Amino acid sequence: MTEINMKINIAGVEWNNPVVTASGTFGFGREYGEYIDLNKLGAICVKGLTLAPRQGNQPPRIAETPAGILNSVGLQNPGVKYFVEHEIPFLKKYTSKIIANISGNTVEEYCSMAELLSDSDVDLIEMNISCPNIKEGGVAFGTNARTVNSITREVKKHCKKALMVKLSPNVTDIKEIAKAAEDGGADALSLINTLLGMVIDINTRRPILANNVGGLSGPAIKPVAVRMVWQVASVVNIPIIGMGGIMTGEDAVEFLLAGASAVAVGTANLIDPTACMKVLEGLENYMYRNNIKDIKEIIGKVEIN
Amino acid sequence: MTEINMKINIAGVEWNNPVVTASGTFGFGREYGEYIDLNKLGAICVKGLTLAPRQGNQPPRIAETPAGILNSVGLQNPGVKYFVEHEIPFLKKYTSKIIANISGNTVEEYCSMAELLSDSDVDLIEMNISCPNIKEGGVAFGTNARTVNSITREVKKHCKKALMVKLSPNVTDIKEIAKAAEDGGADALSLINTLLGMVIDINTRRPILANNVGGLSGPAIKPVAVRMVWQVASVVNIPIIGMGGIMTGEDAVEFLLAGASAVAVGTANLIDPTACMKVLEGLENYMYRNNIKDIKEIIGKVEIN
Amino acid sequence: MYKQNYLSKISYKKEIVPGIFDMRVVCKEIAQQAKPGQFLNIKCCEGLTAILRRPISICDIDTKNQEIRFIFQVKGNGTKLLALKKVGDNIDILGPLGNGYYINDQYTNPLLVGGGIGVFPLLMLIKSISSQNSTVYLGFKNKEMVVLEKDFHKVCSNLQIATDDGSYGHKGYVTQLMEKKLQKDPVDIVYACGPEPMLRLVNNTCKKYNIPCQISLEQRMGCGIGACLVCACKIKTTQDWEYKHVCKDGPVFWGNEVIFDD
Amino acid sequence: MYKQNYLSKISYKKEIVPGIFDMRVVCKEIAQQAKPGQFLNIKCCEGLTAILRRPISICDIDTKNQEIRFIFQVKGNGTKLLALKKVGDNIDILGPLGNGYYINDQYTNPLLVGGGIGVFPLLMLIKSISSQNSTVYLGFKNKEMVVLEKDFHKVCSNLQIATDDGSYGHKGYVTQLMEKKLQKDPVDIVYACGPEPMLRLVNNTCKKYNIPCQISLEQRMGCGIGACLVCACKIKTTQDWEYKHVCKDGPVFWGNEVIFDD
Ligand SMILES: Cc1cc2nc3c(=O)[nH]c(=O)nc-3n(C[C@H](O)[C@H](O)[C@H](O)COP(=O)(O)OP(=O)(O)OC[C@H]3O[C@@H](n4cnc5c(N)ncnc54)[C@H](O)[C@@H]3O)c2cc1C
Ligand SMILES: Cc1cc2nc3c(=O)[nH]c(=O)nc-3n(C[C@H](O)[C@H](O)[C@H](O)COP(=O)(O)OP(=O)(O)OC[C@H]3O[C@@H](n4cnc5c(N)ncnc54)[C@H](O)[C@@H]3O)c2cc1C
Ligand SMILES: Cc1cc2nc3c(=O)[nH]c(=O)nc-3n(C[C@H](O)[C@H](O)[C@H](O)COP(=O)(O)O)c2cc1C
Ligand SMILES: Cc1cc2nc3c(=O)[nH]c(=O)nc-3n(C[C@H](O)[C@H](O)[C@H](O)COP(=O)(O)O)c2cc1C
Ligand code: FES
Ligand code: FES
Repeated sequence: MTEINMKINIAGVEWNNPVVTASGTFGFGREYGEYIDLNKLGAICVKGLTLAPRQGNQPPRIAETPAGILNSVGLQNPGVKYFVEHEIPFLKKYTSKIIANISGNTVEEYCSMAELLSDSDVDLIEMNISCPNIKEGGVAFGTNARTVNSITREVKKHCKKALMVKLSPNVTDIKEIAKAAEDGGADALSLINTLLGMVIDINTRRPILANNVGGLSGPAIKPVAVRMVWQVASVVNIPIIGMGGIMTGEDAVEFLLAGASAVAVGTANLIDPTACMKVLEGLENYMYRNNIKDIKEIIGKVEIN
Repeated sequence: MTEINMKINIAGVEWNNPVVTASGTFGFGREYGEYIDLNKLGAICVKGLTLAPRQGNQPPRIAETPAGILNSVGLQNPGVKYFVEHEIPFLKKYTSKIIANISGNTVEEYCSMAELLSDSDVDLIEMNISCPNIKEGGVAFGTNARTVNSITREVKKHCKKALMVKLSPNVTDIKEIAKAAEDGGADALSLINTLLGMVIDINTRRPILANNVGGLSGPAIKPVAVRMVWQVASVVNIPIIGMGGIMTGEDAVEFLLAGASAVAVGTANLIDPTACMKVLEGLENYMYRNNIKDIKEIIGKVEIN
Repeated sequence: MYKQNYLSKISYKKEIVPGIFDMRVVCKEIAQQAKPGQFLNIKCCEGLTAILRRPISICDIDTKNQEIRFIFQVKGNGTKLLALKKVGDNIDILGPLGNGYYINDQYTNPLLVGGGIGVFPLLMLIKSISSQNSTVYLGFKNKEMVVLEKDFHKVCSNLQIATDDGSYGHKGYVTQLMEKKLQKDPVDIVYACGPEPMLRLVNNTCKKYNIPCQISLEQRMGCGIGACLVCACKIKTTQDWEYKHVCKDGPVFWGNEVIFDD
Repeated sequence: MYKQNYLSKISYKKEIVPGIFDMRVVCKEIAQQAKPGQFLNIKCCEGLTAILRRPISICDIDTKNQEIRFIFQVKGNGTKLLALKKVGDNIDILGPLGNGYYINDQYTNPLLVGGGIGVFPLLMLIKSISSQNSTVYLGFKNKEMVVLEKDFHKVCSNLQIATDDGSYGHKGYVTQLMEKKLQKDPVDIVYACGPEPMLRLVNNTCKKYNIPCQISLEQRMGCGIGACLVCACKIKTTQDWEYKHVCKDGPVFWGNEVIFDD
């Protein structure tokens, strides 16, 4: 077999391969570390952090939907300081890059978190302005091009690491939002976060989630995610991390062709703890089968009809 | 068994039951008339019409996705005049109500169609401002509250039938759009139309649809549709026809609880030509099981946590 | 009475060449109505995994045992799942659908041309043709992929096989055999089914020799009954062209009606 | 070595009462490690139809045959599909997961209380307890739904059954039997599993009699291993409370740690 090169570069950070975990589906890596070799991931993106610790929403926090799931975890996390002190040392034992995912109620909170993390060992900061599961802030920032632009600009001032902005799919024009983030100084974009959804139990006549609505993820949303990655890739010049329903190497190829430089695996982890490894192997197999020597050869290479 | 009442009233038009076909998935009823008794439907909503006949998009026009499909038919239809002359007489043979679904490139086209249909035997006019599959007009009207309001207002002036506005889910705030339509004079709302999506064939490296992107429908989108129906029901006072992934009577109940007064069956028809009948039977069974005498007892009756 | 889809029990299943399955199901209603060239729209699995039906041609009918035979190649998700079904399992089938081949006893010298998975519907067709003068040319990739030779042989003495690599029968395309025949023998109709490049060649060759031909088209489908309008194909009109639908107006069309896009 | 999910072959399957299936699968790794009170996270079907795994308690282990036994009630999509599996089929199982019951030989008078589908994990538990003084109370809806009576009887002489409608054994809730016992007999720990209303009662009763109890909670799950944080339950802290996770921190908790919301 020929050697293949899986290395990619996201905003100055070199990853061994383009497979990263999607925030919130992989904890801080500890649990999955018992199932897979964390060194084999391109990067690990951890559970969404907030400035202060958060308990998250009331359970039930998950509901099954056709080919997908709804979640309403509501950013349960021990806070960014705890993360820096207790989780980064664990993650640093691995060669995978570390991505911190941050959410705030105010621009100031985002800025403080960016500052705290700037002096830490994380490699990238992912700014989540698209979480549908918290009442304040979050998604409100991410659905308006003007606020996306200004929050990116502000946070950038406080951020010494590469800043990636995570976009919400619950918008009319994803291109406009993506351009606003790029224009605000984002070094990379990640998309998509979850689509807002609801499941009602027809026997109890209540929504299954205690929070009534939640974020839809999994295979069901893949065509929407691929479309958005493609649209965004056509208007920005910064790298994109694509996600939404990736279960196999073939799914990952679809996102890379659409214009993503890396791919995040989310819901699939919940179903198969070795999902990230399967995606990576599937990706490699596709490359061998098609005699592709460098992963960069397929990024953005969809041919439009 | 107790008698149950399935009758509903949509903008002054009484239907025998709340099950209607979703536009574009049922042709003009002729084909499915060989599989089911068209008299048993609450209403038949026909293939989207335009002022002039349209050939539609190049094939392939369909792609399978996880628990859904993408379509890019692009409104192939014989034009509204042909419909009035050749299809209404056929449909009039049945007791089901007739809904004409109209799309235009300009406000004037919508108005002309509304006028033509005002003098016909259709019972309701569904104004489609959410078709993602045509380049001009269509969805462009439906993604901005101001234009939704003004086009509804204009068309209403030319429309002697009850006017229903079909909303696009590809928007940031469906409530705002819904209110704009209501404020413009809409007599009813229908939602959701399809989500814009893309599928890439990783072997040819081309999108499967000749049109590159298409509309996502089927079970995959159900949680998004239920959420939007619920959101819209909470802000408008006009009846809602809910749709998006309805395959069974249970699915239909979910939409009714969320606030829909009627439910449209779309993609399910393509999979099972008797789908509408199964949804109706499932709905009736749910009512018997739960001792519900009148379908109106469950409309909007979701209890929020 | 209303038409319906049928839960039909699999009575036979065999992988005849790698990745190609010969399957038979019992279904009285379909067996009674089916005509050559028509197809079935098959639900390959329950549940959501492959949600659409898959169009598969009727290959043969055993009216006595009320059996329908179809042969399919495993390509993607749906056919993969269909191949996992076992004898005794039920499959949900909608059919027979579409318009089959136009058969007329006045055609005394019909020529049938099939390529790859396009050879399957020709078996029922040749069996339905009364002429003893029929000729059948079947094209395959290589020797390993040759299927149904015996079945055709039983009902047709003028059978020739071509393989792309010459590992069996004539080396080259089946359309070369066809052109040779049209040059010297009388043929009054050509019936064809196969991949689009082959159909184009068949069409052009028939045009050249001024022989009517009927070709069976493929397109991605939804409903299979003419309602969803996804399976468009370009068909000539007196003025120009229009999109007709493979499932309802076809899958078999007269060659001279069809416009192949470049 | 890394942990993994296992494709395990079904060796036994029986519908023991309507809608409740007794299933056994062969899986060396799980059989070797499993402890009473732990659970499995089971993929009920391949493909997309029921996409999440379903948490099901380990009911018993046959270490000699490397068999794991679990019993499940058909509720929705997933369990419906699981019930369709046949002996010889493989199922994808992740486990053993979670923390089981705290077993200690110093407990000489343990009381086990199970209700409905909560009785299943108690079988492995009672088998793992060395004390001969154990008591088991099992509650069911009615006589028809009584399961595992013989299995428990074999390993425990102090077994009582209660049914809500009195059609078998004690009429009423299993917690009534429990309260009666706590009033008169020495009990040094209560182990409970069952529906939330029952667990609340168990918890309150144990509090009243000042007896430690361990209860097994239920919550909708994703990963089953503590990473996705969906399966939250309220657990007391020195100051207040925090959300812990049923899959990783439980499913078994000390009763006095748990806060039941109204
Ligand atoms: C009228 C007609 C008759 C056919 N007869 C046969 C036959 O007898 N034997 C046989 O092996 N094949 C036949 N085919 C082709 C067969 O339908 C496809 O190979 C099959 O649908 C692919 O499904 P899949 O699950 O393997 O692929 P997937 O990639 O999982 O399919 C995804 C979707 O695309 C559609 N699709 C993919 N390829 C094709 C194609 N070539 N044509 C139409 N739809 C496609 C599928 O139906 C499905 O909706 C016929 C096609 C048509 C239109
Ligand atoms: C630790 C634990 C142990 C369990 N042990 C058993 C057992 O031994 N036997 C048994 O019959 N049942 C047991 N259950 C309950 C069992 O998990 C649910 O009945 C089952 O998940 C329902 O799935 P479904 O496909 O029937 O329902 P669906 O409605 O199709 O399920 C949809 C989703 O909701 C989840 N869900 C629905 N009800 C429950 C529930 N009560 N608890 C947790 N998740 C739920 C499903 O897991 C799935 O993710 C246990 C639950 C937990 C948490
Ligand atoms: C249980 C769960 C928790 C999530 N938590 C977060 C989070 O904390 N921060 C974030 O940016 N995205 C979060 N997400 C969104 C995912 O990172 C991802 O964007 C989304 O799930 C789509 O990818 P998928 O379909 O592969 O899951 C969460 C998703 C799930 C399913
Ligand atoms: C093949 C196809 C064609 C459609 N054509 C139209 C159309 O002409 N006009 C329209 O308003 N909606 C059209 N739709 C959208 C449906 O009416 C419906 O809004 C959507 O499919 C969601 O419902 P479903 O998930 O039940 O299919 C079409 C959908 C499909 C699948
Ligand atoms: S497949 Fe629906 S019209 Fe042909
Ligand atoms: S199910 Fe994922 S943390 Fe418990």
